[in-house]
Amino acid sequence: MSTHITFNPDEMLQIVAPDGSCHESLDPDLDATALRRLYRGMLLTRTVDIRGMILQRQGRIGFYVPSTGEEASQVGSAFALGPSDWIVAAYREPGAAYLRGLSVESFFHQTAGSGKDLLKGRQMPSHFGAKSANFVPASSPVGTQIPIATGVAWAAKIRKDPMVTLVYFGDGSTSQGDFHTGLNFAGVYRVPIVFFCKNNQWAISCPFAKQTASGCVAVKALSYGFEGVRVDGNDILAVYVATKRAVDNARAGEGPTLIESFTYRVGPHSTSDDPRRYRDDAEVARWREKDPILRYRNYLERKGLWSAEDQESLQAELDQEVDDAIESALASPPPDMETLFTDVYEIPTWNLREQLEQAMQKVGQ
Amino acid sequence: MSTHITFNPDEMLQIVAPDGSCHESLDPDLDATALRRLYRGMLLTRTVDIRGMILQRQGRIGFYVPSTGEEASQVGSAFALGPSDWIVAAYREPGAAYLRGLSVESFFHQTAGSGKDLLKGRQMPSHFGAKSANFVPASSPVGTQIPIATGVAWAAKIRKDPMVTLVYFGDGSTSQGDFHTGLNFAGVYRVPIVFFCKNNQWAISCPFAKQTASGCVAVKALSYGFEGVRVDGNDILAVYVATKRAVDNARAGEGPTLIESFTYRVGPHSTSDDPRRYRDDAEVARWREKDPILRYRNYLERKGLWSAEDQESLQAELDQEVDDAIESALASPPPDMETLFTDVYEIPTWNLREQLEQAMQKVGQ
Amino acid sequence: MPELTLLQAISQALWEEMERDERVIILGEDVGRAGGVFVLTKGFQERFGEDRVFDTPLSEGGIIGASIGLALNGLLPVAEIQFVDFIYPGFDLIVNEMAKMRYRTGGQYSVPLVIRTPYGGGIRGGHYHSQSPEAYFAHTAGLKVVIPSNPYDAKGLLLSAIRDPDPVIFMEPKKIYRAVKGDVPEDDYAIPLGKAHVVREGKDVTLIGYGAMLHTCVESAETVAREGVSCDVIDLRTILPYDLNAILTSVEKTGRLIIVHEAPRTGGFGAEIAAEVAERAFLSLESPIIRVTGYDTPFPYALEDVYLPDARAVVKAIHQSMSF
Amino acid sequence: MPELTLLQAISQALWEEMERDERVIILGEDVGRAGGVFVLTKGFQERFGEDRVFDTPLSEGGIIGASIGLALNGLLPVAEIQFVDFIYPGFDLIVNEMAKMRYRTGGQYSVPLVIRTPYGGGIRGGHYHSQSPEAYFAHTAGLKVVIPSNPYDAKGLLLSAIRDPDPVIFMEPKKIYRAVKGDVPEDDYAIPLGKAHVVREGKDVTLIGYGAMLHTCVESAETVAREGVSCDVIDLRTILPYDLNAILTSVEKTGRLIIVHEAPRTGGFGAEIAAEVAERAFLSLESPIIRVTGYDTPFPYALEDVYLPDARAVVKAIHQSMSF
Ligand SMILES: Cc1ncc(C[n+]2csc(CCOP(=O)(O)OP(=O)(O)O)c2C)c(N)n1
Ligand SMILES: Cc1ncc(C[n+]2csc(CCOP(=O)(O)OP(=O)(O)O)c2C)c(N)n1
Ligand SMILES: [Mg+2]
Ligand SMILES: [Mg+2]
Repeated sequence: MSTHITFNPDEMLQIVAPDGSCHESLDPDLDATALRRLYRGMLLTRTVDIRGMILQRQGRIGFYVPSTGEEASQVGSAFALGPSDWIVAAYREPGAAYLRGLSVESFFHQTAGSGKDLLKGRQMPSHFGAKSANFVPASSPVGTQIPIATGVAWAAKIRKDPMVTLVYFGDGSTSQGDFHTGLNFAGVYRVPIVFFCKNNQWAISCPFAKQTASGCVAVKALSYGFEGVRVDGNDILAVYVATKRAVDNARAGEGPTLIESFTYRVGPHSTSDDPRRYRDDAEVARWREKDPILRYRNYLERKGLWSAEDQESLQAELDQEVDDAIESALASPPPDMETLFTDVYEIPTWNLREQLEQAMQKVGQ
Repeated sequence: MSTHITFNPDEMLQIVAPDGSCHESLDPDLDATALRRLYRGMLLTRTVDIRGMILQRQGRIGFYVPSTGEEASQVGSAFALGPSDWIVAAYREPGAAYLRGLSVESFFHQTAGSGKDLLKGRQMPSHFGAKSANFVPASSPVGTQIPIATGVAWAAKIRKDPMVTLVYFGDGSTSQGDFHTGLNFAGVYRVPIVFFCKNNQWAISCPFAKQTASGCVAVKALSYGFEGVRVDGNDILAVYVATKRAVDNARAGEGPTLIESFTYRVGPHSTSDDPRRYRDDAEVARWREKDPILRYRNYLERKGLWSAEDQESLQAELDQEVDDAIESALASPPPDMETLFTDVYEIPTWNLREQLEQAMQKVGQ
Repeated sequence: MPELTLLQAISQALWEEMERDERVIILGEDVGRAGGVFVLTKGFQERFGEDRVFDTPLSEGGIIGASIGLALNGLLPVAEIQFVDFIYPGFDLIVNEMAKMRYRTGGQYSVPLVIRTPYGGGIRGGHYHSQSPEAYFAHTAGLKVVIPSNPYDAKGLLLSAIRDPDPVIFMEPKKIYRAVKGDVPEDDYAIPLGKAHVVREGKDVTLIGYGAMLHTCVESAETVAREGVSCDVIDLRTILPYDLNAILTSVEKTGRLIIVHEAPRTGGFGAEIAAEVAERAFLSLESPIIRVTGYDTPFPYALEDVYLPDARAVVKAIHQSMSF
Repeated sequence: MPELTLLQAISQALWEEMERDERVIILGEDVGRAGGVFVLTKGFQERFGEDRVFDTPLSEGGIIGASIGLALNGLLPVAEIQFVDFIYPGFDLIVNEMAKMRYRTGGQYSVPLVIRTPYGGGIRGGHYHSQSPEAYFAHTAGLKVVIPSNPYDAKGLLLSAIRDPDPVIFMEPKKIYRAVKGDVPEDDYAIPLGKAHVVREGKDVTLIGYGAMLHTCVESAETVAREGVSCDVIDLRTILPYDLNAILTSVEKTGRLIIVHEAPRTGGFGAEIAAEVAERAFLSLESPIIRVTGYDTPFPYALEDVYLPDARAVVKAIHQSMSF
């Protein structure tokens, strides 16, 4: 009388083993330029992370969200998209944004809340995005991006625009009602979307096992009538292949896919968090060993596509890029006071015009 | 690489076939008193329904929600509970309420919004309930009762009280975020609850196939790590058996169950609705033939437990009971004006005391 | 010029705008096949097809969330929430996303979305089919809130709302959906958002109302006119941004102000108007501003008539104001 | 008597009440193992166990929904919403269920639930870690809304809130969690809900504040005292039901009123106070009531200091009021 559904959450797609060896039949056979671009994307993300954490500790920026350990999930998935596709993101996917053309300089202007920030200094650090990159800026409330992304994808279907939408969210966010409504609508209207869950196994201090009793995220796709896929989130090729298939399916009119990228949040939740209050260092250490960048470097080296010199010169280049970006952003003055009152509406209403005047007087005093 | 889960939504528990023949090995072997009580519960519900619809058309009550065709789902499930167990309901389970001791008279006082209504005339008709019956009165927003019921059950677990909670909701309500959060919390804390979905295949004008792409409701239990069960909702014994098992499991500490009772809303959504605007009469006719009361009567007759005379005398008794209830309710004066201002808080605040005075003046004028 | 009900005028505005602009789509519970629980979108799905008129699953969060995305990506959704009492599952998406999208993205993205929703009492709908929560939305920067009181305005305001580049909550006084009729031109006209309408001129007292209560104000003005008291009656039409100027102009003339709304008194939008007028027209006021409102209780069922402000209550307030 | 921070006082009240009454339980995101993102419930789970202190899944709707059920069935839950900015997924459950349960069940059921939640600006948290939405709750019949400004009150008010038979939203000004210290008795004392506190007496102007802004009011009063202007400073403490009597008493004395809050001006709770006072103390007012508030924008990040009302702005308002 029961549903008797069996599901093995331990099964997941892996293409590159931790030692860099590759499951040949699954290798997507990307060309060398593409393969190097993936590596650069991950290393840039890590490089920014390291500097971001330091800057915050030095008090030079107010807040930072690291994504160390999750680079493959971000970069591999974003790489599966075409330039007209949209990303609707959370706050922990800077690697996806860089890959789509958000410059590190722009990232740091956002971080600094500078006058050159595309978001006009209105959001906390790590809530980046750029329309030019088809990357909708993140907000803080977790999960809201999910039904919104469903709407974005639905609009494409209605307008017969071949674009695909990819939305990122965390394992914790799957507990929100918005996850449910967003996926349910997507299933009903079969919209061209990829739901990409970065299951990094923690939502601040809440481990995945206490987040839901389902054992995994992918199984939840069944509730909405489409496919759920689980991939090794530390294997960039697996992430890429799974996402590519989902994107192709979406574009072909076959509807949504839920991808669970199984990975680990190696760092703290944010610079405001001290994870030693709630989790074992040993667990973290085990996952540090599964570093997605190292694994992929092994793969490239085995293929003869990467050397110690390549590494050194790329790292130097990225360091320079990041240094320059930081310097520019931290030296920039904050946004003009007027910006406090613009963009509430396209045309400021009378109360905002009045309040701008008051604010000018207040500051002028 | 996919989840590859197979699930056959057509499989569901049935014990009594439409002709009244019984799957012997599954028969719960209830005694004659119990079996008759089930029949009485269904017939009472139907009898009230017929009168309720007429009263509304006559303009003697303002609104009515019929549950014709869904009597087995209501009565069979409620029968599986003990007296200390709680029901948290929607608006379409009067049969469950009667079975737990809500009198038809009390039901009609609520319908009429009379001064004798337990809810003090504060809610629309068909939003009944009584603490004495451990039946939490319904509100209109669909789905809110689900996480609330999870909390009720969770409290029992925390207080080590053996009570079980059963919560009713419709297929449409499964689309709300509250469904998701309520079931997810229940799975995480393994609370003693039965989620009872009356899938009557319509949410006003929305057919189930447009409500969700999952094919059935029971499969959604997988998202929360507990069992989903699908029963023939027009077979009162199947409903009873499935619910009893779920209740027993809950009480034994084995956590929640999601039951999908597959049935059909034979009548309009409410007296405000005209279903011919959106569905086929032929479909309704097909389901009228699957009448749960008739099927069960066939079963009882085959068992030698029911006769034409039994039917006649029971119907007469119920007609009388309903007539008396209606007469009493419609003759009762409305609640006192003071009741407009009480129960907002246990002790009225200054503004409410003031406003009561104003209202007295207004009416006194 | 044909005479239409409020409901028909709204329906006509929607229909015409869908004819004119294919980016306009409609979504909501029961709006398609069934034509809406108030039969306001009857025939729309037949005319505009299933890819412009969508029956949605039963989820206001889903409707509003998806509508934000639809609006971000090139469409002009008009989402229906069946009763405003059921809008709250989408409240987070309204307050934290819809209202802030333009601001928080530095003006890169906007949400040209209209949420239409019946509100208010008078149909014996109890707590959950009678609420008037305009004050929640009016306290939310980034939103516009519109409430028509008659067919002519309803059409013109709805057309403005759909064409507005920012999100609009369009609240429809369902009590008068069919009760109020008026001439509605068949052509395209827009009534600017943010502008009140002085529906009756007088010199003694200013009455402010909107939605169904506007008619209560007019009725009251007519009553006291017989006693020789003349009222300026202002139909606010837009709650956010509201037309403070029109109110101040009137109060500077009359010196007396009464604000009428169905929503509970405490924290209702009447408080904002009263506070602003009391500050800015301090020296013009000849008597205290009076608010005639719903009580601070959930909306009742059996005692609905006691709850709702009526002309008697407004007339009493006028007398009070005049005799201060 | 030990000196505690606001945060410690809240923590202590919770701890003591959990010791005294085993029906009190705590639930919320990160409140257990980690002890809360503000480390307010540190050590609670160790002391009271995993069946009284619960880390929940990431769902405010779930937290609030389940808490209503917990409260219906014999427990006294104290639910934490990590930042009030994230409370809206549970808004429907607050407005339609929690607030109306006693009323709509005819008094058969009640919801003795406290939702604790940090609110307000001053920590450079941008739109989503800075909001002050008290006006939404204050417009919701059936709720009580409490905002302490200092450690002593925080403890006494929280104990009252937990013991109150009705639902209470307890909003904590996180900007001053650690900045404001004060003596807090170790014993059990309750400060009644609905009573304001006159923290400073004066005769020229009445200042009303709550939460972090109370301190801005005091600072302003001290500043103008040097010029010879004396202020009554009222700490509202409870926003709903608020202590109108205390306000009227003060305004009848001073004739001048300034209300200060962080929330946006339009539709903020200051409007309610201003409207009520302008009506009831009409003849006592010597100058217009002034509201010093946040602007009608989403809460900003880089320009937070421009946004937040400060003593300069309040002093300016005092001058304006005095020179009217
Ligand atoms: C609605 C809401 N509630 C609470 C928070 C506070 N918060 C920020 S991030 C976070 C955890 C998110 O976990 P997950 O979704 O797994 O994403 P991750 O941070 O692991 O990438 C929480 C609780 C929030 N931002 N939004
Ligand atoms: C939150 C909310 N949205 C909309 C409605 C209006 N409404 C009342 S019942 C209903 C359909 C409910 O369908 P289902 O859950 O399947 O229950 P059924 O009526 O079939 O028993 C709708 C849309 C509501 N009551 N609550
Ligand atoms: Mg996570
Ligand atoms: Mg249904």
